[in-house]
Amino acid sequence: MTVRELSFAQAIQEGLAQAMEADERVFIMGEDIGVYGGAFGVTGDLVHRFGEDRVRDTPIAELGGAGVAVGAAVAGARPVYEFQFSDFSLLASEQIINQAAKMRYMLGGKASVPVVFRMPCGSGTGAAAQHSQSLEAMFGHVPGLKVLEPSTPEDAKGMLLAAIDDPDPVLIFEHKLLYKIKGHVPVEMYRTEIGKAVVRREGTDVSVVAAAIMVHKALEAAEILAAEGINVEVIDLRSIRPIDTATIIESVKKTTRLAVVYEGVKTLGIGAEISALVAESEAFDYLDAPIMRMGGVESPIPYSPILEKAAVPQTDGIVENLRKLVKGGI
Amino acid sequence: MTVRELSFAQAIQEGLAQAMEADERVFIMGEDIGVYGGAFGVTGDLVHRFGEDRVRDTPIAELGGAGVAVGAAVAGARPVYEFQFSDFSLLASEQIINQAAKMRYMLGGKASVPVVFRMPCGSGTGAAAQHSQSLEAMFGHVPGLKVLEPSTPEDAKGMLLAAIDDPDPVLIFEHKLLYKIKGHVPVEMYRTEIGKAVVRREGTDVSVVAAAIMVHKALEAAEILAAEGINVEVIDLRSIRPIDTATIIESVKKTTRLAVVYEGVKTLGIGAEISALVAESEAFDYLDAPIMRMGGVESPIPYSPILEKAAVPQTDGIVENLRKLVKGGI
Amino acid sequence: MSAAQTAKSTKKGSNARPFYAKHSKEQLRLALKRMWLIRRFEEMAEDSYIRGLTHGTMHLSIGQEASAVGICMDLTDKDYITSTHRGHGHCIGKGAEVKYMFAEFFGKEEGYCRGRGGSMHIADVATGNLGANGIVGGGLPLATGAALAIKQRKGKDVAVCFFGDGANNEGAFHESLNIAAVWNLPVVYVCENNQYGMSVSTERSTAVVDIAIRAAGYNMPGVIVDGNNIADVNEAMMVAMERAKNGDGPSLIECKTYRTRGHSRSDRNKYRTKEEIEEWKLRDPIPMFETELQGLGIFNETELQAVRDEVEQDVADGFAFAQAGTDPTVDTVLRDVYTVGGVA
Amino acid sequence: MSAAQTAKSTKKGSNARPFYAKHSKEQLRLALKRMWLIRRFEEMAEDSYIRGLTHGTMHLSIGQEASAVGICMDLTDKDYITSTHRGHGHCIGKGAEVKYMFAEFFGKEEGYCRGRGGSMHIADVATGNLGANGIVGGGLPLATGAALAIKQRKGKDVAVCFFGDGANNEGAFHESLNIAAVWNLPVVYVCENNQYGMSVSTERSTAVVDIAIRAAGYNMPGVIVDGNNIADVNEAMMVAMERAKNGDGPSLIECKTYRTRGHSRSDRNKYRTKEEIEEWKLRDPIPMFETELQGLGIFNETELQAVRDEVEQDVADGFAFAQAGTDPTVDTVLRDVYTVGGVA
Ligand SMILES: Cc1ncc(C[n+]2csc(CCOP(=O)(O)OP(=O)(O)O)c2C)c(N)n1
Ligand SMILES: Cc1ncc(C[n+]2csc(CCOP(=O)(O)OP(=O)(O)O)c2C)c(N)n1
Ligand SMILES: [Mg+2]
Ligand SMILES: [Mg+2]
Repeated sequence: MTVRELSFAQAIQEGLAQAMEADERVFIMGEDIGVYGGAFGVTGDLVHRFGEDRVRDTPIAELGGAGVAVGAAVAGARPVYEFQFSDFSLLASEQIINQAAKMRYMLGGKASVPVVFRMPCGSGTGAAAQHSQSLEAMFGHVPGLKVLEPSTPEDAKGMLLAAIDDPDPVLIFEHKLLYKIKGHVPVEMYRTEIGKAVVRREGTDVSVVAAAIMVHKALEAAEILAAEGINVEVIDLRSIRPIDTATIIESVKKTTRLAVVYEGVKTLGIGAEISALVAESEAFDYLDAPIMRMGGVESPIPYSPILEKAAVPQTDGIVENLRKLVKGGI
Repeated sequence: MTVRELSFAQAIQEGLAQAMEADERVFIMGEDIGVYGGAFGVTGDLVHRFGEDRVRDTPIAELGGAGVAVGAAVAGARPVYEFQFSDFSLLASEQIINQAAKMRYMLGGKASVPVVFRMPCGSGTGAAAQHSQSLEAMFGHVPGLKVLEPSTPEDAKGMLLAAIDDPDPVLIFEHKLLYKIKGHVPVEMYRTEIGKAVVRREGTDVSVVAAAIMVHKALEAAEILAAEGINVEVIDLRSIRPIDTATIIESVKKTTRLAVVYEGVKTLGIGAEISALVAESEAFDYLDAPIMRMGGVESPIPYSPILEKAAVPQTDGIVENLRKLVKGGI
Repeated sequence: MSAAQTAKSTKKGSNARPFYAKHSKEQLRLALKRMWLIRRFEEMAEDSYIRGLTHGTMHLSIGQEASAVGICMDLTDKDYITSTHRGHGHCIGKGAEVKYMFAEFFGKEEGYCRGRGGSMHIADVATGNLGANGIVGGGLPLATGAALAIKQRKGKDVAVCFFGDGANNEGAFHESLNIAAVWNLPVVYVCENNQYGMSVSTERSTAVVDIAIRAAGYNMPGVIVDGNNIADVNEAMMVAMERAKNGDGPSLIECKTYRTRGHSRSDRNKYRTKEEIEEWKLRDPIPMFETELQGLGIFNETELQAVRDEVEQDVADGFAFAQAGTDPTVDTVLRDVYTVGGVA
Repeated sequence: MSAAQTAKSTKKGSNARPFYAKHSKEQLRLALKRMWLIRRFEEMAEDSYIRGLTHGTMHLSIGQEASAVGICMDLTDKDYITSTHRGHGHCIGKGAEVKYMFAEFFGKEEGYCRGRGGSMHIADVATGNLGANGIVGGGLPLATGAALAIKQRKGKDVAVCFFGDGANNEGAFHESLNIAAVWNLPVVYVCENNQYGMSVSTERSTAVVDIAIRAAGYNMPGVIVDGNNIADVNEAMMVAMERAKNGDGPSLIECKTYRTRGHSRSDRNKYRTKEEIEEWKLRDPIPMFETELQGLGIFNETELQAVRDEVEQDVADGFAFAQAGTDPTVDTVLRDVYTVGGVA
């Protein structure tokens, strides 16, 4: 596959364009995705390439907009709906959770709902409490949905294309701070298999499961700790539902220690699930230390940049905690 | 305190009546809570005692209804909003999660939001996927909210009165199958402290943390296992946010085994959090067995009574699993 | 709006009103049959519920048969409908077979939803029925989306959204109608205004006296018809369908009707009077239609009785078929959560 | 609707239009001062953003000062308002001090929200401002609820809800206005129609040409005013307040206005023309008001200049005060999540 560098946002845009070129059933809708190019520039000039019928600016109406996408999917279209911020999906959770997630099951398998929801998420932009949430755990709790969280431009495109192909409703959480990062992205239309985690760095002393932007912070921490002779294995979770239990368990059996790093609120966040599925598995007997969770603090995201940074895991804190975990400080 | 038997529903109704008598700022609103008496008969004839201004039938509009309750609370009233089924709270999650939960924090402590949401939940009534969910984990993930789940008529009244007194937003999940159970309920206006779990049955072999209706099933299971000489300690969680970590850890240190039983979907449900907070605590070193979770299966709630029963933990399954856990079958 | 009046405004032959001019005797017979099928299906359902043969709850549409059939009778299987919690009538109106509906009620594998959905999710996707809905107003965005799918593929079909007077106060109503209007979608919104949302009258729940008034807020036509008169309902629908298929956009039809049964099994009718119920029973849409058909000399009593007998037979057979159905096995509880990547 | 026209319809003395008849010179001066305060605050905010002194985003209300002040000038601290993401003007209009607003922007403890809220949540609860809102339409149910609280305690106050043209397509708009109407609540809904919701014109987002048309769907009065003319805005508000305080229920006021700045910092104005922006700048509400005040001989140029100088001073002082503010310490991140049972 040819390789070149694209930003995370450009990778998504390329995926959207290729999907629309390949399949006329595919169209995208959302707020200000047309001439404005999307609040984060993801859709860019797609409206000029594909026209207003396939790049639809919606009124500001998330319940209706998302619900219309669900209805269009059931009726044979392949809509990709962009929430301008995933926080606004709370206005549409009825259509996502009560309708899209359950429709196939309620109808005894007589229908499918091939809709994709793009969910820009996360803090770090100074947008405060209502524009900075990480709600992946909330939707990850819902059977019938598939919930993904890419950390690289390559996965951002590959997961999007896999999601568009997928006959079931898929939510893709895109951390806003990742939109500008660059990485190599194959030109072809390729798919990143849904439900598979990946080991981003091999290690022997501790397994760190991280998602989205925390993968990068975990890798930074691993680099720093390597200098101290601590070998950290970093697993990029990639999929919240389904979760790749096998990859995690295998790693923990090898390293005998587990830490989970995630930006969402710690309590009832994805770290809780990963901890629990290891604690109930055969890997439990391999554990040499308590399972550590590093998640967002138990508060809304504050506006003050000082507090905003303090509200989610940062590299130095991760380093410190992992050191303790490995050195037996815990 | 004088004691007599009331049903779970009657206990809530008594609490509502006493709160309205004691404080004229208190009023209740919801769909069909007036002359109809509530879909589950909880509000009964309160409209005749307190009038239509304090027992308000709302239009069918959950986002508006719940949001109006939040606004009234900020402005000095003490509203109690009844969702006819907690599944419909997904239409109002924007107002509950983006507004009510975050308002005090976003305003730097300059306001409080003393609103109470009553959330009838759970399966077992044949109402199928959109009327049977257990969403406590979803809301329990949100800082700023307090999330309770009573299992007895006494707690149903005590928690409601504590919630009405509380200056912060409180959600009370009421399992529909509990409305008819009877138990002694003090006549007085008493409060059940928010955030405290309680040991319902002492045991030495395994700690079982359960919530709402699962407390009853766990107690049944404990009774059966007692006959086999297995002593099960049953903890009634009562509060999802905050969680009473101390009581759970203390129990696990004593019994060295932990199982969590809950009706909500297993993945990212309350069992995940309880497992994780024990696995990260000092109790980890006391564990003699993997931490077991018994939760709802990974599907919407089916209509067929046969499947509906199979979708959530039942007593015999709990007995079997606990036996394995204690006898080392796991 | 009484049967008498309507009959008056109707003449046989060339200058008969559109409903009679545009439909063959066969089509009229099928319409009447479906109205009877709904009536008898609901009565049997109620009966089997009382006898404890089904669990859960159910919402009966007895008294509302004219709107279900009058709206659906000219739709093809490629036209979509979204239905409501009170959806048995819409399902039959769109062409479903009662035997699979009974089977669904009894939670059998033979049911339309293989026993997973039950009364509140009953659907026959093959005939374009995207399903009843347990969420009031839940079908409004879905039907609007189905209409968008039709438009995206440049189809000539139409999507129809049934909803109640209570649902008209949900935000989903507002957002859906606005989107349909600005995008000019081929959708017809059919409000079955039976005067109550559970126990709350439209007077207590809704700021306007007629739901149709709200159509102006979406710049779309809003018409009010006698929902118990199938000819009135169908003629309004012809206009709305024409408009939708010509690419002229959405319409709102308000069918004034009444449910003569309680909202659901738990209803003790505390919010309305016996007199009100009895008065509406005098305007029962089925006798009204039969009287008109006879008055116009389209069917005689013998022919009408034949229809009723056929319906009795279908319903009895369907009920028997369902009772003999297969119960799902617990090992299939995870089936169909996903199309791919789950248990098939 | 030009300033000239309005001036014409205005005479000094006894038969002056209500806006001038009912307000003292002091009140008019304060109104003008607040309009200038908003303008200069926004300009300083924009400047400090460009200079990297604040992070996050901000939504400026330059060009919309007349509606903020015209609506709020007769409200007391016991009357509530809910604001929007574009809320600086409402905050000042309701009586907030710019120094605490700047402090909030800079994320200081001295800020109205102690640095936790920032621009999108700026609020001064003490003056009845329940806060800006990051959720479009989020304030609609909240203001309606505040009005319900007033009614429950049999108060005579009023709740005012500011929202944009874009917000009018949210379900929250529909549900809130319907509830307010059926419950006859003392609330005034003020739509600041600045023609665009971010990049989407009302023509592309909204099925009706005027938001006020939708008032009929809630059986409440809906009036359209020149949102850049403070007298027009305020007189419509007088009527709506009167109605609310007399227990006659809610009203909708649509202020036609325009934001001359981009939606937020990321806006490249691709969706509108320079000409359109320039045209609207000719209808700048502040010069329009000053011209009228002079034309009516209420203030002379010297007096007007004094107001502007005062504003310069307040803004400069406020800015300095804010820069000298205290940064929050990380150990306080959990403070005020809860009133009770958390970190105080
Ligand atoms: C979102 C939501 N709110 C409330 C309910 C409970 N509920 C079911 S039917 C109903 C009344 C609906 O009234 P209407 O729309 O007029 O339909 P009708 O029952 O009269 O046919 C209510 C309140 C629900 N199922 N979904
Ligand atoms: C529920 C929700 N949807 C989308 C957004 C993103 N957003 C912020 S402001 C805005 C435009 C709002 O338009 P309008 O209501 O007309 O207010 P204006 O910006 O014109 O003052 C949008 C789309 C949001 N903050 N909340
Ligand atoms: Mg109704
Ligand atoms: Mg606008």
